[in-house]
Amino acid sequence: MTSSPSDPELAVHPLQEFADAAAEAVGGEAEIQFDTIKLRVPADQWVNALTKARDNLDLVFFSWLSAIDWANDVEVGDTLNEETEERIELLCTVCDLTEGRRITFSTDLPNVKPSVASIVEVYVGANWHEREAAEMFGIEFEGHPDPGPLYLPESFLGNPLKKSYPLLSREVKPWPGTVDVEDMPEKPSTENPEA
Amino acid sequence: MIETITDVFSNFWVSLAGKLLLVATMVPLIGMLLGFAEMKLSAKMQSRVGPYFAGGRWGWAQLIADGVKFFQKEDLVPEDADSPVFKAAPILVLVGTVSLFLVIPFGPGLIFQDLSVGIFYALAISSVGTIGVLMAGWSSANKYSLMGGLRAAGQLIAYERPLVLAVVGSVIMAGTMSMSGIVEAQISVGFPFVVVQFVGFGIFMTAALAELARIPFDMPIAESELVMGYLTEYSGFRFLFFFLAEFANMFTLSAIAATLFLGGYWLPFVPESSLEFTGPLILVGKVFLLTFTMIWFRWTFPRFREDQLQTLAWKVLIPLALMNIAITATLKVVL
Amino acid sequence: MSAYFESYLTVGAFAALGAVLVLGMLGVASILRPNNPTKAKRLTYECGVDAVGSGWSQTYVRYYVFGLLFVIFDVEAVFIFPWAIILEDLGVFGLVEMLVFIGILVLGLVYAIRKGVLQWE
Amino acid sequence: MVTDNDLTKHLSEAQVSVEIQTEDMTLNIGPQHPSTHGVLRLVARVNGERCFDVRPVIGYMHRGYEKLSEVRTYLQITALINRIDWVSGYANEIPFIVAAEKLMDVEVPERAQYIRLILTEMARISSHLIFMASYPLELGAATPLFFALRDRERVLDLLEGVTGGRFHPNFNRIGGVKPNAGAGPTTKKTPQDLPAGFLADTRDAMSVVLDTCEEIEDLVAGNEIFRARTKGLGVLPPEVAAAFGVSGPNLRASGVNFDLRKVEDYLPYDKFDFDVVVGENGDCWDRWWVRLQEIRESTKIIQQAIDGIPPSGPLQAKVPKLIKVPQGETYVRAENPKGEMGYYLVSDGGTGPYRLKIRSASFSNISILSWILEGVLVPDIIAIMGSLDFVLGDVDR
Repeated sequence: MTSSPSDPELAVHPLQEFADAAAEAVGGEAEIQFDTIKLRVPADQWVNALTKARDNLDLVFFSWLSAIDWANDVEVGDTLNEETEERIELLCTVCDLTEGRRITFSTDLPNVKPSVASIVEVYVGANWHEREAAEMFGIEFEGHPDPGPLYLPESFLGNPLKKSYPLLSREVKPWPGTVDVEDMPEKPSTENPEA
Repeated sequence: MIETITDVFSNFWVSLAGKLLLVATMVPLIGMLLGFAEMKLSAKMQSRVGPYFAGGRWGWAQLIADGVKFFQKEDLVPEDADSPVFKAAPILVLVGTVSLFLVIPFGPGLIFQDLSVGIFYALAISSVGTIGVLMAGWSSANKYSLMGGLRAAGQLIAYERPLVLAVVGSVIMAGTMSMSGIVEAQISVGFPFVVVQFVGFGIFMTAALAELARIPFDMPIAESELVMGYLTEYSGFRFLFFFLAEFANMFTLSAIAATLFLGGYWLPFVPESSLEFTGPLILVGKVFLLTFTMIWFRWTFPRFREDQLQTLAWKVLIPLALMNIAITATLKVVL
Repeated sequence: MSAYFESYLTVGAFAALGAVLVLGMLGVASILRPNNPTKAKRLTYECGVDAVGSGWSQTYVRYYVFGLLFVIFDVEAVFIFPWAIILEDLGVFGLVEMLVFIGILVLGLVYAIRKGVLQWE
Repeated sequence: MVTDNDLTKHLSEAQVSVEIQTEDMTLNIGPQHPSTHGVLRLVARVNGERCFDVRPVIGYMHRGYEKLSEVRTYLQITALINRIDWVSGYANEIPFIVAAEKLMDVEVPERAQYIRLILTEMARISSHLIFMASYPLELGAATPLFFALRDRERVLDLLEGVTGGRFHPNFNRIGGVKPNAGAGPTTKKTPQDLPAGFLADTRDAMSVVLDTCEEIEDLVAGNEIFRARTKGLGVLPPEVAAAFGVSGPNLRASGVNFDLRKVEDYLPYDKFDFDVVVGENGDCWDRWWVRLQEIRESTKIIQQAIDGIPPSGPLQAKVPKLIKVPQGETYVRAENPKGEMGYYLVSDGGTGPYRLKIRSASFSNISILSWILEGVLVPDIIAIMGSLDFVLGDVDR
């Protein structure tokens, strides 16, 4: 499809053409980063854009759907280098099954109570991916035929993949993996557990 | 001295006690031997070694060790189970197995009891075990067991007809239902019935495999679907009895097939006077040949589906068996 | 004691032996084995989760039509065996009679197949 | 006359097909079940042997790799992602490493690329051999298991000889391959090369694998029962497969000629001559057959790679000592043995990703279960499920 990343001029060219054509057919703005076409569409156009992608662009293969939590205040991991607009970015990649062209659709949702129409009607495979995104990011997918947690137990609280969600084991034992070498049994313990 | 022994054994009760003792040793022994044969043969077929360490050489003591292990296993009955039925199921299975030994002729006169309706009895008794299996499946209060038990019953419906009808050809040729009578008939015509009854023999062996619930007909157990079918809830010695019965049944059904179709204890060109001594060996040799085939099938074939077995039985085996009867009868009358 | 009675006594004794074998071995095992049933051990196995509903569930025996046919064919076997033994004495008459009988059975089987009864629905 | 006839026909038929009303039975297949390949749970509503509603329940093995990746460095993440699809651990590393290399604009030396490619194809062979082993077992045939595993062992031994790991090689580094042991702050890191005799051994192993394929074909494909159990069963039409995101051999079995090795450039597959194996009907038989043929195609690729590998050369591109990936986003996908495996890597310039979305093949492949298992018999549940060839680690991540 493309050549190696060392000659970006050549690599970008056919992709750019396809990205422009897609942006025209679907609406929204296309952007190419490292061989990946990202097509930003407004949240209210989400279902519409994907329907057009399937019907007009022949992108019939549903690859995946997930989200990114853009947050400035981060519980775990590194913070972003620069301030960003806090939001949930919903991503969905669809491809065709002939030349391997793929587009990652992207839409921005508000950070609190994100909600978007479900695309299960368009790509039936989105069912599980949307359930996963729902429980991991707290996104509500309107019109989802079978809502409910996919991985997590029913009683689980919180949305684990949000940046504000602490990694509980890390709270107990901070990273980077300070190795706790326990005292050898012969050596008397320095502190009395009873105390 | 010899006369006294004969006298003592001519007493009905003494001879009965002797027979019971003999069978009581034979059943576990055969179970162990065939179990070991299955282990070693399957290992050979799968380029493995099989049991190796127990007993020092070839792992010959493996099954004894397994038996001792089973002696120490806890005997669990599920809480929801129908306890009396659950406990009685292995008994019924083994009753069917032991009773089958009754009519197998090991040599001229070497038969536990030469019933005049021998083959009829054998066919009837051989389905008793299935009732035990159905009881085991139903009483376990387990969904897998229930399905396994029902499959076993469904299987009985499928194979029982072909099994019975396949035998009729031999009965027509022999003109008797006595098992030793059938062997004698083969001696008198000078060839084993399989020469003309090959269709009946094929049907009988297929149906016998289904009766034994061995691959390709092991749907009642079907580990990959029903976990362990009707055996799922069984543990310890009760579990072992089902296996003992399976191996002993392999022996008895092979022996019946050998008797009906392969000439039983008789082999052409072996002098008839020596059959008293060579007969049992000849029969065991034939049985081993047939059980080897069963083991071979088991490690070669995948499993049928229940509805495929029904189709096979009703649309292929039964019409074939009926045709076989009609042709055999016609030939018998015309010739 | 007549030979007839003796032979069926043997049948009974063999059947009893089967039961005695099981009970005897279980008796021996009961001396050797531990007995410590707990609630968890006695649970019904359902792939590692608590059983949904009761194990005493109803199920639809899909082969019941086969079962009906089975009974019919079973009765037929009872007729065939005595005939098979004395076929030589009966001669052509017996043969034709039985061929007609088998023919009727085959017709019935064909009818059942055509009707679609012999399909595992 | 016609109506009379119709009426009697109708009545008699009604008598035969009278339905006995019974309660449905809810049957749990899994999480502890011999043929759910781990801890998948199917809640099936069955009536007799007919099952008319299946709900897969997953998550018994969810390890939260996407969250964990956010607090790991790139080097540490490869150790995690080895464990996603543990049957082909090596193949999981490639798209992730390539994604990071893409963002860093690193060009991997040719010899390292060839090593990656050979080992990836070996991972494919070992994964497909596992399928060749387990699928007949699910249908009741135990012996093919031993045949297939015996020769998978040879492949794994070779893999172990290079990487030091059988299941979780953790062999790839950004810009090349793993350094030799013993490197530390004072000693210079040198990349680990192929062990002596590896290429010749691999060539032998490939001919053994081809023999095994013959053997398995004789033993399994020639078997009438196996055909009767798989042909026409669990038919998956290509449109449905695409909409569900079913990929890899399962998609190709449905007749779609699509292989990421042909359209993506994550490894130099364009230098090799191999066929994309495509099935006809999309049934269980085709899924089995496509995988068998793919083993053969993989041996073809490996043999060509052995011929074409540069005899020597650098194995590691120049990368900074502390790996920081520049800001950017990319999606790299690869044709893994189970299907499309991809990583959406979002970096903010730190030592670990800001967000890593793992697109695993089995997750999408088994999302089809409730569609494809509707109305089948209980034994066919296992036959169809097994033919999809999933790994629970790949489902739950």
